[in-house]
Amino acid sequence: MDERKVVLKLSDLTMQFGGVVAVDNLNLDVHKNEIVGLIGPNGAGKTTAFNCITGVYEPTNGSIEINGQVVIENYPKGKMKDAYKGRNQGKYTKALTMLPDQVTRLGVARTFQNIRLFKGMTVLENVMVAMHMNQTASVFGATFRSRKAREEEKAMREKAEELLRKVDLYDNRDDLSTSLPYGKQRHLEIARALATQPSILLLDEPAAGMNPQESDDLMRFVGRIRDEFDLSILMIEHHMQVVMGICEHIYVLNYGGQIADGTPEEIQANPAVIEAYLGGDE
Amino acid sequence: MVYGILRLINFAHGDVFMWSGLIMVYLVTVLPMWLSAIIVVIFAVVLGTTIEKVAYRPLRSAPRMSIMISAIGVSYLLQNFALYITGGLTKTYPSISWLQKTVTIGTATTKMVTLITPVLTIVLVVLLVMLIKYTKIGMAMRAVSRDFETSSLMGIDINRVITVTFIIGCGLASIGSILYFSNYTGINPMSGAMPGLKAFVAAVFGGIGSIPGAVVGAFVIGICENLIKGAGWTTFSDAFTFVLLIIILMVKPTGLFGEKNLDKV
Amino acid sequence: MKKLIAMMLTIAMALTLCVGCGGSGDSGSGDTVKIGVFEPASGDNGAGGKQETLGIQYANKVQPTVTIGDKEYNVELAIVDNESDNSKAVTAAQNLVSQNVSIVLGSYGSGVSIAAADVFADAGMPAVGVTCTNPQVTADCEQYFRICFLDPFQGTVLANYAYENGMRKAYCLSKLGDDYSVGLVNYFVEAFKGLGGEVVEEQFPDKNSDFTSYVANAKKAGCDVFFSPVSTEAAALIIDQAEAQSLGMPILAGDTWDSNVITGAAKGKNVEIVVTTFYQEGGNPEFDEGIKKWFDEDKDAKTNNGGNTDLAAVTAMGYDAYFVALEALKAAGSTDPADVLAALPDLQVSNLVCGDVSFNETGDANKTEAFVKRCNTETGQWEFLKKQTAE
Amino acid sequence: MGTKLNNKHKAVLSVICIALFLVLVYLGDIMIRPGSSMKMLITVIEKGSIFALVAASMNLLNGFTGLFSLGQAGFMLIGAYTYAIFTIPAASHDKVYQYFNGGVIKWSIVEILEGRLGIVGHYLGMFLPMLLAGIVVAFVGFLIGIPVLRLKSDYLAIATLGFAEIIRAFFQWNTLGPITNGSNVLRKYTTYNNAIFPVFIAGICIAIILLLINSTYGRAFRAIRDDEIAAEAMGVNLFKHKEMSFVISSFFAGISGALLAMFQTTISATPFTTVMTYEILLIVVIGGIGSITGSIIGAFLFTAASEWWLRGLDAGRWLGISSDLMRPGFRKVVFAILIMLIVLFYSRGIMGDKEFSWDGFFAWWKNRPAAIKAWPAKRRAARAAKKEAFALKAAARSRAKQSKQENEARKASGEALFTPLPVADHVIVFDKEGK
Repeated sequence: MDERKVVLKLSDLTMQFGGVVAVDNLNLDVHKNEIVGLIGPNGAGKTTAFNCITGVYEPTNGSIEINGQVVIENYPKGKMKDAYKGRNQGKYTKALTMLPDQVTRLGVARTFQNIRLFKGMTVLENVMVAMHMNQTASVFGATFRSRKAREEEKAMREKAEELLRKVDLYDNRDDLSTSLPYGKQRHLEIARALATQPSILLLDEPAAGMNPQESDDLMRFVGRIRDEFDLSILMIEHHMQVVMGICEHIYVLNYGGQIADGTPEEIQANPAVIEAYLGGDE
Repeated sequence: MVYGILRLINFAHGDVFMWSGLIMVYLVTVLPMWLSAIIVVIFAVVLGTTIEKVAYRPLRSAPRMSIMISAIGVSYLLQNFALYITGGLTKTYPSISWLQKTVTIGTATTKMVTLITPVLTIVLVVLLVMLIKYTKIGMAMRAVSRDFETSSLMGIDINRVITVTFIIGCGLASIGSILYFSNYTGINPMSGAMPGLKAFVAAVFGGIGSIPGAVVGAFVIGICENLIKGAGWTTFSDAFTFVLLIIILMVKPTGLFGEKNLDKV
Repeated sequence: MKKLIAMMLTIAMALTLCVGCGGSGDSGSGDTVKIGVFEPASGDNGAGGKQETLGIQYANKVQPTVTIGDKEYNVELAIVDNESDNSKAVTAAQNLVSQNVSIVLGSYGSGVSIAAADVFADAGMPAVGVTCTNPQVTADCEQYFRICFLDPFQGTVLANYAYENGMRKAYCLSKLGDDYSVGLVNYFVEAFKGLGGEVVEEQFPDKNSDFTSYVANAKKAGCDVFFSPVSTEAAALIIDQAEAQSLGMPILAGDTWDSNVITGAAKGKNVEIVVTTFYQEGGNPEFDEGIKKWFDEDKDAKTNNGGNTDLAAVTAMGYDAYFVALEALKAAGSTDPADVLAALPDLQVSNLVCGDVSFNETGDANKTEAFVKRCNTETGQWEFLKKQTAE
Repeated sequence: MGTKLNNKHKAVLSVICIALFLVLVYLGDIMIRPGSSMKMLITVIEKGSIFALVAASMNLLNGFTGLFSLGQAGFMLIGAYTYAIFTIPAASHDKVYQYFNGGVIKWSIVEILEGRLGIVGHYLGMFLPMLLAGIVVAFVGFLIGIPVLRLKSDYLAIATLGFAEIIRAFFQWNTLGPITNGSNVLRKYTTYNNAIFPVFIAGICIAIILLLINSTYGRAFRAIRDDEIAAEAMGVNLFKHKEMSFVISSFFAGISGALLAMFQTTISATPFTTVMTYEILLIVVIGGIGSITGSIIGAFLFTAASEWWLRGLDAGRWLGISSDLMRPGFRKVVFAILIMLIVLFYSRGIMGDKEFSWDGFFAWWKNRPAAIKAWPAKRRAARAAKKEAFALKAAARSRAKQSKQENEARKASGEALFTPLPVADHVIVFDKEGK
């Protein structure tokens, strides 16, 4: 198996809304500098898993480890105790929750399935917002432009511009984020996620709505930022040539359940996956 | 109802309530009582729909704040216009004989209207809930209140649904005004403000989008307020309504019966 | 379309700007002297304010000119609405000052008068309070005079009347935030307790419409008089609830209840209402009949009076205030506010509708007695009861 | 002047303009005789600057952080009372607190400091209570924020409106009389004597708000306004930042409350009703939600229009037109109509969400003549577009009616309305070429 350190570990992750089990007992590991793919038909629970990792939803059962430390854990409580349809009930006892911004502070950044840029702000400001959490000036310092605040502001601006150069958005840094073409907005969202200096990057369908040429560029871009920023990446994607081309390990979800995981070649040959995607021949 | 569908706090609702009372005062000098009552209801409906057409429809896509301001503007206009027309003096509401007969139950003496109002309210609410649940227009209203864009994609004529909502909303408001003013017979241009605000507080308290919730909310607030007054804390009776509201919002952010909507990421 | 509206708006604004500053240019032949009318035309006291303005407007119609020194002046009224709101009162008062009026008649409602006192003081503008009874209006403000009696006087008169008629326990209801009713209740309580009476005090919040519990509390406490000197819109609701729950005790109130709204609300109801006020219809028949004729002629005046020709005491006081102003202008011999201010302290004005006016050192009127009247619920008219003194 | 000025130029230019304005106001207040009608201009500038500050503080909340709060009147009330209570001269305490035998607090900060430091003490004595007013209101805002900030937009609006009403009832409570004088008026506290004071203070506070908005915290606030979920995902702690914005906005509302107290020279709790909050909200919307310069312009326009220009409407003579329609009360009706017109046709407000900038100004100035020339053409184009859209809609409606009739006919003749989809017998998986 992979000898690199496990940076992100999901154990028995289950998310149940009322009667529907959106994510059923997902076990997933992401190793240092590994690009892991998470695929599955629409409604398989991929984005819900993302939302559990990033603290937007509280998982119904199971735990999430970041850099070897359990940060989120939960077990069915109250009404859910008997309504719980998933497995491993009682295996988890602690109730640890985390707000999305705390998860981001741990170095887990994310992008969104449908683009969520800050409409009222320019491209540069979008990226600089993500750096806000790392600056140390107090609100008074920032308002009255203390020396430390001014230096931090300058450093933030330079780093943001450097990031924008990487996604060649530097020249329209003062345009409104909504004025960018669709592909560019995707790149901006990735640049903004990088601005939080993450160690783990969660990409939610980065190549959605892109033509083959654009998704190729994106594929190479993801590879480049993985090396340059020493990241480990977990990616949800439908474009098979992107997933097969770049992911070292792939997990396949269907109706919330985990039906297969392995290298791209194993996944392509795996009958369960083919059946889930193309429907079996009666 | 209006809030459930348009997500707009209709500040002008209290003033439509007041204007129906005012028009009743003028009409009754000329027409018999039952005829003026009907005309008042029609008047309220017409006023409500014109407000919707003039003040809210053009702003359908505008930011939420400006629709709110337009509602405040309409309320400002109605109040000041009433002040300008009537000279601001309190008018006494015509006494509807069978409504204002004093009746004594045990030791408490009160007017007949205080007995009739709860009964009539419940009847009207039942009718309304049935309309919402079982008629086509009711389903359309529920669809529009759930999601604006998709229901228009499904071929529901948004404007017609909203106009019908205003017709029902203002019609009920005018009926309410007849009951309210025969119990408290003093009307002046400002008397619409507090009932309007309390009605909204009751709707929020009962749970947005649920009509029985609003009615229960209103009953609870009305009863608690008088209990407070009875207990001698009179200075804080109005402030108390807001304390009650804030406590409920802390415990259950979408009110007693409101359904919890999880915003999708 | 949008651009058109925007263009129109900006033009309208610009036009009003130049008129705004050219405001002082007065039309009409011959010299004119301007009298400021500082009254609420909107807000809670809008109704009372309009009735007071009616008195002044009628007086202006009766006597449109005045001879100051040797010249004949047309008298012009500069009417300003202070919206019965302290924050608006300051700008309204400043507006009057900048229309360089010679004297200001103001305001119904003590709160706004106090708020404007400092503006008039800075501008050295003489002001005559018409029906504001709170002592703080004239206290340490030499520019402010007054032709009506004060709350302490009216409170004592009411207490004397109550005590003399065998009432020993009073239920006092005032409005939260309304310094007039709170002040009057304070003085009434002081005087009534002084006479050995017992008192139950309560307050209702602004814009409250449900008085059932207050009436119930009064009955429960076993009081024998219901004292509530509040504004007309609350009064109408109190009367209605008193009748619905058969209060069973007389209702006592101050000058704010002296209006046709109360007689209208009390008509045909078994409630006993007794009110102290400045003037009672019949005190000066020639004035009563004249103003009623004017109400019938002038449609607007009638609507402002609530649609009928009943006379409110504040209208009579407004009428007197106008003539006091004319006398002050004559005594000063000039239209300059400073001279008028100098002439006011030792001014003596007689044969007025509500009795003679002279000022003491703090600028208040020397008034010895108040009219007391009862509301005859059959005819829906006020009936003169007696004159009550403060001894 | 079409060239782009660099930042230093622009900074110098704005400083000069502001300084000029301040000097004008200072001289204006001294020189203009009380009688002349221009004095009204000074009063409007005073009141306008106070409402500009409170509108800017409300805009910080509603326009920049997306928190829809209607509690501004309650905060101004606390600010006004805090300032007034501590600055009533010891001598006149008995006269002011007449029913509460002089009230509990007998001293005044102004007198204490003036005794020691003379004229400097006088102004310091006025600054300290004003600062205290801000701090007290900020603290109250902090307390109110904890329960309220978890609510979504409309609930937050109603909850804050509720708190403002509770605060007002609290300050009118009789048992609190010794401190707040209950329902009676607080007066005789020290006020400023020149119009420059409120304009200067309001100017400094608005400058601070602008600095805050252009700082990194300002960006965090705007991120929360644009998309809460994305902001949280980018590491912005929602509750901390919302609470911070709420507290700062309450602080400045407190200061403007103190300034209003000084302007009014007498304060009571009655005028601080929801109507005042609505008026502030109107100023924000007219000026432009999300633009501080818009709030400033909105404040001056609003005050001038309602308090000065439209006054004639009540007195029967306005712009030379005089009609008996203009009875007292007509002014407010016209004002309400004006507000409706602005909100309906100008819903983004005068400045939209753009700040005043010299480049913007010059650009506007440069192509204004061109804009006027192009205006008729633009109108014709707009009218043509509208006619065309109307035609399209009519065509669509007739097509719909026509297809309805066809369906009716077809249904009448018994034909099935919907033809079932053809079922594919063979699905080819589209594989990637050249792999």
